[in-house]
Parts: sequence; C-alpha cells; structure tokens
Amino acid sequence: MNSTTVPKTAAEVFPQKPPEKGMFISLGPQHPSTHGVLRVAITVDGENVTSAQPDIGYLHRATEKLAEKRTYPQIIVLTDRLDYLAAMTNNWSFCLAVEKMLGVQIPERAEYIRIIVGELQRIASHCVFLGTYGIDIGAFTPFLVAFGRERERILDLFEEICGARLTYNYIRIGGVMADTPVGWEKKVRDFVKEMWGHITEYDTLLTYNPIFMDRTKNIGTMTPEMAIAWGVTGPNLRATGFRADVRKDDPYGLYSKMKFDIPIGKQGDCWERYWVRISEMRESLKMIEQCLDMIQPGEWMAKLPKVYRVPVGEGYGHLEAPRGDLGFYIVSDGSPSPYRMHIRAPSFINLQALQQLIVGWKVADVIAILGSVDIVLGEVDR
Amino acid sequence: MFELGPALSHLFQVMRSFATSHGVSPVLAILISKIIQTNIIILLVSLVPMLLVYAERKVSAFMQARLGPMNVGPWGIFQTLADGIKLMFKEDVVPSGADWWVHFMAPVVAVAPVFVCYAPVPFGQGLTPVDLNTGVLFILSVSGISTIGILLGGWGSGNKYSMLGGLRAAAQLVSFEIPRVLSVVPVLMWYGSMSLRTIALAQQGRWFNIIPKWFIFYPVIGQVAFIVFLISSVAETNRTPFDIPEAESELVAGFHTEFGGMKFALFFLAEYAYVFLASAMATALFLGGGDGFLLPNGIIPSWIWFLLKTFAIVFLFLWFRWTYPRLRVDRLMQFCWKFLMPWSFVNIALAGALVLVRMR
Amino acid sequence: MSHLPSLVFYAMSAALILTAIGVVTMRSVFYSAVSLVAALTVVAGLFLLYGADFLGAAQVLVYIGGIMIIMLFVVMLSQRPHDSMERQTNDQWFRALCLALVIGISLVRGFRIFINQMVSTVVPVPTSASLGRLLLGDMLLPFETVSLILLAALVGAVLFGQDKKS
Amino acid sequence: MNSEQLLASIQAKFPELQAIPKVQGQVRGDELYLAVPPEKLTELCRFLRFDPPLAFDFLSFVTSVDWKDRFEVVYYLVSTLHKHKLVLKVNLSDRANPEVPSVTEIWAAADWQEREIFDLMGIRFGGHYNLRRILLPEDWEGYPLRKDYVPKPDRYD
Repeated sequence: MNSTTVPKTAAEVFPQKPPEKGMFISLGPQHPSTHGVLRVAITVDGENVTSAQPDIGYLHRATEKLAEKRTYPQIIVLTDRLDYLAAMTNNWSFCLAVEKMLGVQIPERAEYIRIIVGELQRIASHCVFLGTYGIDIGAFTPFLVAFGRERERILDLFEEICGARLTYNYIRIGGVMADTPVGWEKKVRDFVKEMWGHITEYDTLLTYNPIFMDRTKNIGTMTPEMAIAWGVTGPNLRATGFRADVRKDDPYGLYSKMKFDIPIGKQGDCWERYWVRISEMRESLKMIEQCLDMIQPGEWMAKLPKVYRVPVGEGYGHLEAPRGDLGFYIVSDGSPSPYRMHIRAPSFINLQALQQLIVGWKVADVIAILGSVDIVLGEVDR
Repeated sequence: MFELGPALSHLFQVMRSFATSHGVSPVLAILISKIIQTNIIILLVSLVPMLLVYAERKVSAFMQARLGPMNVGPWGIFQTLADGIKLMFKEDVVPSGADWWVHFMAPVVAVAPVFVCYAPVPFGQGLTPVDLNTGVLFILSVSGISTIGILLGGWGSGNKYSMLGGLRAAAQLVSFEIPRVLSVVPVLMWYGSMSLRTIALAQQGRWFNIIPKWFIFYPVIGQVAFIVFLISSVAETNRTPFDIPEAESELVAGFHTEFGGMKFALFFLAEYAYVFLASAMATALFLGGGDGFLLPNGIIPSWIWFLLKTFAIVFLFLWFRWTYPRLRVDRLMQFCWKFLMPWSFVNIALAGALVLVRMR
Repeated sequence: MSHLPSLVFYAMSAALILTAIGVVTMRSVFYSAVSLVAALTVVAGLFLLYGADFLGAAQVLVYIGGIMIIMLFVVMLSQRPHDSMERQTNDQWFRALCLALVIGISLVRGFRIFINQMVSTVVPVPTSASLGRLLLGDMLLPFETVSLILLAALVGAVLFGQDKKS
Repeated sequence: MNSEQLLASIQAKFPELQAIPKVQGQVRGDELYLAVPPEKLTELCRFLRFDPPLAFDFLSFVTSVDWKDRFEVVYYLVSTLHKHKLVLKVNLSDRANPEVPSVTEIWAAADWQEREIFDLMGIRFGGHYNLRRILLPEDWEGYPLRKDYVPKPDRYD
C-alpha cells in the first residue's frame, strides 16, 4: 500500500449539511437487520444512498466509568459484556494490559489454553456472523446450522471449563480460572475434526451459492487506504487486501510459535469480508490443533498475591479479537482500581466507516453492507 | 382399489334421488348437492394450508438440524391447529395511520380468489369439481386478483415498509405472471385444450411400455416448460428466493407488517393455498395428473397418485425456501425479463414446430 | 329457478353501475382505482355468465392482473395528501353532462333497435377454440396489424420514457 | 525506526518537542511518548502522517485522562508500513474550557473517537465537522468521565 496517498477525511466524506434532496429513511432502532439497537439515518436520492449517519448509544452502560470504581479482577466481568459474542478475547485483552503492567510471567499451559479458547471463541463468533449474515441476505438455514449447531458445541465446551455459556470470566490476570476438566482436550480435538467438514458445508450452503455471490460480490467495496484512514481493523481490513493481524504484527501470548496464514481478500467487497471470516475459521482450527499437540500438563495460574496493586503508570494491551484490534489502555495511580480505562473497541471504530461505505450504493445493498461489517452493539456503545 | 370420484358421485346421486323421492324439487336437490360440493372444496382449501404449515415447519426443522414443533399432540401435529385458534382469539389491531376499510378488505381480497381457483383442478378420476373449458387460463387469471389484495394491504397500512412491500409485490407479480402463462402455452398447444382434466387424461399411456407419456418427459419442451413454470410459480407465491415483497431483513415483514390475528392468518392461508394450487397445476399439466407409474394400474387410486405428486412438488417449494438466499430486486426483474421470458418464447416456437411435425 | 340467470345479471349490472359511479366520484385516486378493479371484475363475471369464458378469463388476466395492478402501482407511487380537498368537477361539468346524456340516450335507443337480432346470434358454446381460429384465420390481417401497432406504441413509449441523460 | 531515531527525525522538524521521560518506579510501554502543546498538534500530525519515513497512517485510538488539575488527550499512532508506534500526549491546563484542534482532517478514524471524548470528558475539538454527543442523549448534563462528575439522581435512584 502506498501510505502517502491522501485518505478521504471525514469532513470530505460527510459535509457539514446533510443533502437537502432526497428521501429520509430511518433504519432502526427497531429493525430486524440492525443486529441490536442501532439506528442508521439514511438519505436516498431515488435508489442511491447519498448519506448515512449511524446513530448509536442505545446500549451505553458506561463501562469505562464503572471500571474506575472496581478492582482489577472485578473488571474482567465487565469486559464479558462488551462484545458479548466474543467474551473470551475481551477477558484476554484486558488481562494482557494488566499483566503487562504487573510484569507477571504466565504459565505455558495457561497460554495454550488461552489460545485454544480464544480461537474457539473466534470460530463461535464467526459462526454467529455467518448465520446472521445469511438471514440478512435471506437464507435462513445457515443461521440454524452455524448458530444452533456448531456454536452450541463450542458453548458446551466453554461451559465445561468455566460454567458459563456467554459471559465466561475465564481468563484471569495471571492465567486462567481453572485447569481444563479431564477429557476436555479430547472433546476439543473431536470438535475440530468435525468442524473441518462443517466449514465445507457452509461453503456449499452459502459461500459459493450463486444468489449469495450475486448479492454480495462487488458490493460495498473498500480500498485499503480508506480502511486504514477510518481505523478499520480485523477481517474488514484484511478483506481489502491489506495484510494486518495483531497476532503476526505484535504477537502476544504464544502466537509467535503458531503456524498460520492470514487470509486476505482483493477488493474488500461484502463477499470477501465474509470469505475472510470463513477462511479465518480454518486457520483457527489449525492453531487449535497445534496447541492440542503442544500443550503439556502444568500450572494454569501464575503465583500472584491475593491482593495486589498495579504499579503507577500506564499500559496498553491489545489483541486480535474476532472483530478486529481490541485494546485496553489502562492508567493506574497505584490504587486497587484503575485511574482510567479506555477501550479501543473495534466494532465502534469499524462502524464509523459505514458513513462512507454505504454512500453511493443502492438501498437494497445497505443491509448487505451493514451485515458484512459485523458489529456487536454491546461493544459499540460500551 | 378405492376410487373416490365414482363413489362420491354415486353418493350424491343416491342423496338426490332420496331427496326427490321425498318431495324436494329436482332443481333444489341439484343446488343443495352443488352447495355441499362447494363446501367440501372450501374445507379442503382451508385444511391444506394447515397441513402445509405443519409440513413446512417439520421439513425446515429437519433441514436445519432441529425437531420443529413437538409438544402439541404427538410429534406436534396439532401445533398448526393451536396456532390457528390462537390467531382467532388475537386482538384485531388497526394502526392509527391506516385506512380502516382498505386494511380490512386487503386480506379478504387476497384470500377470496383462492377458493374459486380450486374449481377446475382434477384431483383424480371423477374428482374434478367443475370441468371448465378454459381451466388453465381461469386459474392463472383469477389468482391474479390476489395481487390486488397485497397492494391494498401495502397501501392501507399507512406504513412505509408495507408500502414498499406492496410496490415490490406489484412489480414482481405482474412480471412473473407473463413467463408463467407463456410456460403453459406449449402444453395447451400440444394437447389442444385448456381444460386441466382433458390435459391430465391425455397424458396417460407409455412409451416403450416404460416411460409415462407425461408432458415433462417430452424432450426439451417438457423440461423447459416445467422449469419455467416452477420458477415463476415460486415467484408468484412470494416465497424464497423470490420473497422480496416480505423480505424480513429489509422490509420487516413487507405488506403484512401491520396485520395481526385473523387478518394475518388469511394472508398466510392464501399463500399456502396458492403453493398447493401451483403444485396441483404442475401435477395436472406436466406430471400426468392422477396417472400412476411403476405399479400396475388400479393398485393405488388416482387421487392418491395426484396428491403424492402434488406433495412432491410442494416439497420442492419448501426445499427452495430453506436453501436459497433472497435475490435483489433488480436482479429479480433481470432474471424474469432476460432469462425466463426468452426461454419460454423459444419453447413456444419449438412446441409449435413439434405440433406441425405431428400433424404431418 | 329459470329466472336465476337474469337475477344474477341484474345484480351484477347494479354492482357494475355502482362501482363505475364510484370510479368517477371517489375523491381519493386510490379508491377510484380500487372501484375500477371491482367494476372490471364484475364485467368479467358478466362475460362468464353468457358463456364467453375465454373473454372473461382474459378480462381478469389482462385488466386486473396486469393493467390495474400497474395503475395501482402508479397511484401508490404518486399519492398526494390533498386528494380529499380536490373538487370532483370542473367548469365544463354542464357540457359534459349534456354530452353524456346524448350518448346515453342514443345507446339505449340503439340497443332497443338491435336487441332482437343480437340475442339470436349469441351462441353459448366454448369460445376459445373458435376465437383462435377466427384470429388466425379470417381476421389474421387485422390481428397482425393491431399487434404491430401495439409493438410500435411499446417501442415509442420506451423511447419517450427514456432518461435524456442516458 | 526505534524510539531514538523517531525522536531524532521529529525533532529535526520540531526542535522544541520533548519526549516524556520514564519515571523510576512507573510502568509504561516501550513506545516513544511525546508531549505536544495543543497549538502545535495539527502541524505535527500532518508531518507525522505525510512524511514518508514516518508515515503514521493508522490512528489506533484517541482517549483522554482527567488528572483533576488538567486534562490529557492521548493519541496512539501506528505506522502500518514501518511498524513503529508513537504516543502523543496533549496537556490541557484550562479546565474550564479545554480545547484541542481536531485531527479528523488527517485521520478519519478520529471522527467518532473525538466525539466520544467530547461526549464523556467534555473536551472540545476545534474544527471537528460534527461535534455532537454520540453515546449519551443530546440533552445530557455534565461529562461523566470527569473525576468531579456528580451523577444527577434520576427516577430510578
């Protein structure tokens, strides 16, 4: 990518005054395709969208303010509720930042468990995306197959290790909550073996379905320049053909030991955003297999005192969450709770690109584009 | 085996003679028997959607790795009945921005033609309610009236999404009516009749004593006509992949967004009745009606054959719905005008040539 | 019982007249269009009543299934909120009334004269086959001419309706 | 480029800028921390973004900290080409009327993040094209992330 090209700035994209011509459509906050309580105010000229302004905040719970009143281990609970489809990576990202500040060494077994659950979580999250995107496009069956069958299996696995199915609070500062139960690794291995076949099934059901490709190919294209300028990360950025992944660029945990590819697209249209996620599921399976081969019995929690204080200073830990670069910026004043915590929420930052992404496309494509960006409103509004 | 048609007509004859022998005027007796027959049809048309809704739920469930309704009755067979009762007792909500009269008329206009449309369908030997000479044309034209009901629903709800759904429905249904009618033309040309009963009867017989002489087995013209008819029928019944008038993810529920209770049930009833009607038409036109195959004649009565074939095609409808995503509006129109239409014209020309060859 | 057809006929005619009046008197364009649909349906019923089954079916297929849906489509797209405010008559209502009266009287008188001959020529047999023979036999030239004119009209409409820019 | 080289190439253009030194006993990342006065911010950002050897094209996040006596706006910059990182810190001592120039002209990614800071911390971004509340309702009073924020009891309290 030529980084000297001038990106489109926000002011250029969305001029001060909304266009006077055209019809106003308010998509949401109660609409089947907004995946939560999101409202997109769209003006259309005929069939073409002339401006789109997402309106958020319906789910704002002031997580950053709440964090200032809680101790560090208590904040992990809050992070579960951000991206509720990928709570494991949220836990992990927060712990990463705190561990950086504490300077603790994580036991190897815990690192492997973290990768296994993190990648399982990625698969589960992409399964939800696949299902809901299918519904957006009008195919109902992929939802019940991906969401109701494979994701359930992953949730069952999570339930076994931590007792919860959605808000896990499993990854803790210094390791993980508990060791895996007896026979769990075998179950994961069985699941991974099955999952390879299921992904092929998705391909036949949706990915290469001619109607699906017709709806999504060459729709909502995004250039790498545009994506970088808007701060877009994760599969949305990789679909544009830009090879960027925190797991490779800024390896955390034991990802430097893993062998995996970063699937990238060519032109960043809806289909490639979808395809990148499907391919990522395969890469995740590869990583889980590697971890299962390498994992050894041992400690799962670092030796930490019961009550510990994070030293004065600041730390930033980020990782590749299913929706992009999820980071926690923590400022500590030495007290038991952080002085300030900021969440770099990938959904929030990806969603603002929608202002430019939708403009110029037909009304019928809006749903396809909105779905392909894959946002979780819990993370957008925090 | 048990043929329903002759038995029924015998029953009606007995009833009529019984009535006339007890001093009822013959005209009145005929009228009463006609009314009873009509009511049987209406009952059938009302029962078929219930069956289809159950079938749809079960078929979709098995396609989606789940079980579907299981609680009401064994294997949930009374689920649809329970739903129907629930819908009857629901409050009839009319939105304040709606036009009350239009909102009320919409489901009525949508559902009324369905009952009439079942009149010329040959359900089996001697089971054609009314053998109309223009049966095919009659069904195709009268079913078009339901579109008006959809338009009324879209306009009368006073809702942007309903309105868009109604507009989309109008554009789609008018467009797909044309290839649907054109796809039937080769059948009419070949058999020289528009009566569904005559067409179904004309398809009896075997080539080489094996292949049934159904129209679908006529090389090229049969298959092309059948496929075009099937696709445009799916579009006419607003089902996935052509369900853009009620596209859930785009238009909430399209034209029936603001309908609840019995009004919604009527729209639903119309949709499923049309699915069954289209399948029954396809059976009579392309699959030889009540003509059996493989087994020797008479082992299975013709009406069971007819229903079996019809349900096989209904299953195709369900299969499409739970497999395909939805087309985009402009692509839908392109598909209709640039693919289905030319092919049906080519097919008509081909059929004409074949008819000429046969006349030689 | 033998009066049944004529009873049905009178009922239908009354409905036809009522809906036709509705078409011109309704204030909302949408209501007018809907009454026109009803009127055309009744006309189709009249055709069926006299054994012109093909004509009846074609009437429903073409007028209701096609033309009226397109008309409703247009009405829905161009609905105006001031429909109910608009006057239903204009300055020429008196002249129009005179003309309508003249045409009505001459129609009634004309039917009185020809009615006997017309009734005797009605043949209640299936019409579709004979209609087809007529159209592609004796009437081939007019039929083809009409279709050519319609085609020309279609092409012309597309040409005029085209966007100047493209 | 490592931190020293980065600092050198920035100071070649802006000699008055100083790196924030790491205090003994405090934890911090390995990135270069740079203190920037608000009036220099736009000029510096433009240089950082468009100077080919620097090419900080990716604004990872913008956030703010309320230090009771002052506000601090933090910019976390990444170059996707050279893979180097930089943290900019802008101190705003005027508590009553804190204002920094907006960087939306340079990185579109700052758009909503600046709005969020305005919404929750009450820092104005001069030149932002659409500076409105984003998460809270338009008629919300006060800025919740400030340390002196007192929540108004609502009907649930």
